[in-house]
Amino acid sequence: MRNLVYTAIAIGVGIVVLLGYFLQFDLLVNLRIVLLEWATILVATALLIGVVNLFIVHWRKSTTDQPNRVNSIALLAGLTITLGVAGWFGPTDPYSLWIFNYILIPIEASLMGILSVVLIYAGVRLLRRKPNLLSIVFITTAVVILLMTGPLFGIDIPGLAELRIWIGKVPAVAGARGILLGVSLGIIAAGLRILIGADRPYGGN
Amino acid sequence: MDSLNILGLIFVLVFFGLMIAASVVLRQREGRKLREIPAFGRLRRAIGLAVEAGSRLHISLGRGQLLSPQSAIGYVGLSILDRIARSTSISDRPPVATAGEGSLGILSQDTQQDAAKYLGVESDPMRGRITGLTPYSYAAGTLSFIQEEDIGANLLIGSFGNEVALITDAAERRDGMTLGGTDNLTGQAVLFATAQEPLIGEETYAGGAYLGAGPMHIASLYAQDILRWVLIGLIVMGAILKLFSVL
Amino acid sequence: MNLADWIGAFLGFVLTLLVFSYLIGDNPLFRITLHMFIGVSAGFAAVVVIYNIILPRLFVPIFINNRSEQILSLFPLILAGLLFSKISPRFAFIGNLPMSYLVGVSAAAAIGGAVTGTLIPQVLASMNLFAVQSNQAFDANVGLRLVNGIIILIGTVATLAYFQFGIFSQANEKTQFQTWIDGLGQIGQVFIALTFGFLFAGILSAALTALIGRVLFLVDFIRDLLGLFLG
Amino acid sequence: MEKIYCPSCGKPNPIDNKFCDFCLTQFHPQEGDSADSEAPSVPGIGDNQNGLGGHESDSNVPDWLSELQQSNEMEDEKPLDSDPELGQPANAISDWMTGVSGDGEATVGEVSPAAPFLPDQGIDESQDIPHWLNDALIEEEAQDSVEDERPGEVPLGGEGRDVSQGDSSPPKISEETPGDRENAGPLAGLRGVLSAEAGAARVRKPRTYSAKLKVSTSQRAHIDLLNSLLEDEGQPQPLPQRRSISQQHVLRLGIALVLLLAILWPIVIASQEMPFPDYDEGSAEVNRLISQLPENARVLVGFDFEPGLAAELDTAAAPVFDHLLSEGALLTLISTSPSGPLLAERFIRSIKPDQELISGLEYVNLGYIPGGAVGLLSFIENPQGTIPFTIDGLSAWETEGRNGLPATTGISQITDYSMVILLVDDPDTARTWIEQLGPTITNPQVLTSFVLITSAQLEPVVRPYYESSPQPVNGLVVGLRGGAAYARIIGSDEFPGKFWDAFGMGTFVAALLILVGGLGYYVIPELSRTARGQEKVKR
Repeated sequence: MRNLVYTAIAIGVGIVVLLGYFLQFDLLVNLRIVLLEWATILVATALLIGVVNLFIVHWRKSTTDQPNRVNSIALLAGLTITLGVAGWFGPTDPYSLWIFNYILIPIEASLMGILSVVLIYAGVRLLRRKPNLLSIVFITTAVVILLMTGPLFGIDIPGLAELRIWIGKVPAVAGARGILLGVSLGIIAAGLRILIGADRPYGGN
Repeated sequence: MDSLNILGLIFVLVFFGLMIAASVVLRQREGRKLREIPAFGRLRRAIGLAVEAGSRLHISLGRGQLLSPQSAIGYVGLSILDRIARSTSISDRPPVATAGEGSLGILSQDTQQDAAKYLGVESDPMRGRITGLTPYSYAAGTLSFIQEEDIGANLLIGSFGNEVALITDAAERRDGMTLGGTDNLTGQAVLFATAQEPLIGEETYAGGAYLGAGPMHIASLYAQDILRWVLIGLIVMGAILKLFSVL
Repeated sequence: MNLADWIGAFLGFVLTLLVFSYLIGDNPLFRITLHMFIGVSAGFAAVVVIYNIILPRLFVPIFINNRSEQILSLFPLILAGLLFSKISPRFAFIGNLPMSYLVGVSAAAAIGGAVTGTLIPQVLASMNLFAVQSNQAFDANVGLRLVNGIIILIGTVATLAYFQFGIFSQANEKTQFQTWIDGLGQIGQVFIALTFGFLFAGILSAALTALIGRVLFLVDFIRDLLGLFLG
Repeated sequence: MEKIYCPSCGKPNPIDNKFCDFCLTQFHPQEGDSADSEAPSVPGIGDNQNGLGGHESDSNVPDWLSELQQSNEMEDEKPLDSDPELGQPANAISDWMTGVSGDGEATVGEVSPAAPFLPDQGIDESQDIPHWLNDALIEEEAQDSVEDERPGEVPLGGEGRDVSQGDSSPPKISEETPGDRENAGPLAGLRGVLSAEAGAARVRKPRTYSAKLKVSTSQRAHIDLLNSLLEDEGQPQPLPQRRSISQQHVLRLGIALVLLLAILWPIVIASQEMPFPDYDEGSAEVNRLISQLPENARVLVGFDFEPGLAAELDTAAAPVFDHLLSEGALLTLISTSPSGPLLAERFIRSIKPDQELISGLEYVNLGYIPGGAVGLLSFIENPQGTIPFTIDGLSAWETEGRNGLPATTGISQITDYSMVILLVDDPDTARTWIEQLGPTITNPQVLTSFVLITSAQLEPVVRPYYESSPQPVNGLVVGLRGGAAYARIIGSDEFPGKFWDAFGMGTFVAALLILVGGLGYYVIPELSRTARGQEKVKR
């Protein structure tokens, strides 16, 4: 019974918001705006719950005697210090920015840096893992674009720069557009499955 | 713009109608065969292997914002999680899910709970984890999660950007199988090169149908197939009309 | 640089090296750094959300004089309150109500966003490639634009066709139509590979830029340090 | 009506269904009784065939064996059977245990004289055997063909002949008996008398004799191999431990070293040898638009990228903002990602280290718009209503009776801004901004221009918008390249030359690594493989 109520709520609210997207009746549009506003607040609340969840999980880990507890302690330290400093002084205060500049940025940027090695490694192994036409096209395009993105010591290989621009303007656009259209078909299907009540991830099963 | 909105609404309604019709037809007779997507075949085997080897299955739901189109892929991930949780919970190592967004994390826990209820077993809230709340911290969290837990296969079905490469790399270092699909273009490009079993674009949304998450998933595939050709027709017709400056 | 900057720069220096150590191999220090990073970023996300949404949108309206707004602002407050029950597994079911609400809205938002944000604009864009007359003024080379337009059109259609799931067959024999679709799909795959290749190169150069940024930081720090000690 | 229950989803289906109506699982003729039919039958090698081939979806043996095959990186893409059910893994272990017993009996089966299915065994086996096992077999065959000459030994795949010999052994025995003479009891001295104990002894003998004879080396090899595999599968054990130094590890390390050295070189020697890119249309357009801005123009700047990409976007945007601020623009900062506001604050404070911009006066940070596309749309439709306060909690806008902050004076709707600049790294975010803002920007009455500063990866996503007409995007600075082009146009020193040098070197080496490394990594093992193949043929 309770599940029926949840499903009904999901479907009802969903249909109102969906119609609000397409039909420009004031009542419907305003209703949509209000419902979305509340949803926005709920999403923000969910983020806070996520933080609490993160805290609880790692608090448990750090209090139980297990090898990875030091990681959890590091996480808790980072979390509480940031919450304390940024929460107390405000997120754009110099103290908060100090943490942001000297802890968050270096780590995240370095991770992004590592990504370059990971990607080259993947590129090197692609042909071995999947020796087919697609891999060859993929690798060739990637290499050409990469070469033409940098200055290439001022060497000008005739036609290559134009080729780069053309690929970006024509075939790449075509592929991207096809993928995007396909994806949006998938999105509509997934959304409708929820509005029909076929998928009920909110504990409605 | 209004007329376009009406067109959009009609498109959605037709989609809806086709899904319902297809699901009704499917109940009466065997539907059209679906093309083979090797990645899903391998996934089914990987699930079997993971259960036998007593290692965990990890489903990564990504970090798609719930109030944007990125949420849809999250829901696909959730229905796959549900499907797998129901079929592998009997083994001693039920699947674990990680999410990079608060509400997705909550939903993954709910899904696991439902599955546990369905199987009449005790559900463990630790099986739906939030490993980070920004894209890179999520990747970082999932990376170390894969390293710490004993993961047999990783299903990355959700919204990921280029940071997903860190996750696939970590999985590879642990000799775990990775199947990945996302809605994000850059994420797809990265997965194409780094994942063992990449899924391209719309294929990811078909996961539910290919893993038997219910008739409506298959029905929606048929609807997609029909409307795909409607779209193609529209584009070509429109192009011709534009060319002769009728539109 | 003042002392705080020096300490910060040193911290950044160490953290960068710790993350780079992952290139040599996975190690405990790297993991500790990662976890600290997760904590810090979660902390910032939480604070920004509190400052930007929770306070101004959830609590401030309650203290507004306007009675109707006060009443209206109670709904999200109640929903958010219910949602917090998700923290405890035992009372989690209470939170199903706001979650079902959220899922309903988000599904609709996804559909609406996909149709108005992608489907319609992308279809129109594909059509507009052939609106030659309308903007001849923009470029003289109409022929080239048409050729490019046709390539984009074929690529888009082929890519879409590649995703076709159902198989058209009679008694396990592929129909003519299916053979066509397969052929089109092959072309589509090539376009997809091209697109991914282009994107991949872009991502790689972005990642390289990040790497260069870090290396520059390391080198500059060492230079500053040497300058400090050697004058 | 009779129903058949789906092994995958457990739902009832009409008996004549080929597929499950609910989960599309394919039904098999022996679905119902597969369990009973499997257990009692003596599978022998007959089942191992399935095990090796992996075509029979009812048996779980194929899955794990062919999985083993797949875990091998050099496997070729084999078509998959479209229907191993998800439900199976749940009872996989039990099924698979019958596999074990099957193999156990298989060895017995070979030994026992009566094994009717054996004769055609050899052929089938070699058909379904995966490569990794096949190689072993080729060697075995070579070995056995030599062993053939030796009496008493049995060639591989000739189990049929084994058996026939096994069957013919009792007659042999009977041939010997006439040679015996009774030497005890009342019939002493007579030939051809059937003697109970001697006969019994002789009857017993052939069994042990045949048992010794039957198992050929190749069979033994198979048995051992299968048993060892089954034992491995048997114990639920952690996934295979990583080798401390693997080939992959070395490759990774090598790439990292080469890349780091390539980047370090130009940074350390700091020789500005890479030329800045000449004319870039998108950047030139941005430059033109900024130059045409009125005095104290209000500019909305969206910071929608992850801190990880700060290096790229900060560097690309630096010359643009250098130009923008020299025109005396007043900035409103906004973001749709939680880290955006801090990135914005950080950037604004670092852009002019000597004289920091004053918050509220020269710029205002509105913080973060939640709710992704939805939130952004509502901000574009109604900025004041969506974000009433700055991130510092001040009321951001000018309303009747209260004047707002100087940076936002005169702004009541999005079109009051002279320009909107978006720094973005994510294709979806970029598209969301463009799609939501597009209709406003393309409106002929609106004078607001929309400019993108994007990460390099977004080019194919955003360029079509810039190329199309009417233009929803009026200017485009793409990645480091675009930034460098802009710096060249305005002759700004905001763009570090050594950064550009390192970038040039980095991209070149990366491309080279992928090309050369990829080819090498593909070709070398191929060559060694063919070499191995030739050796085998020789032997």
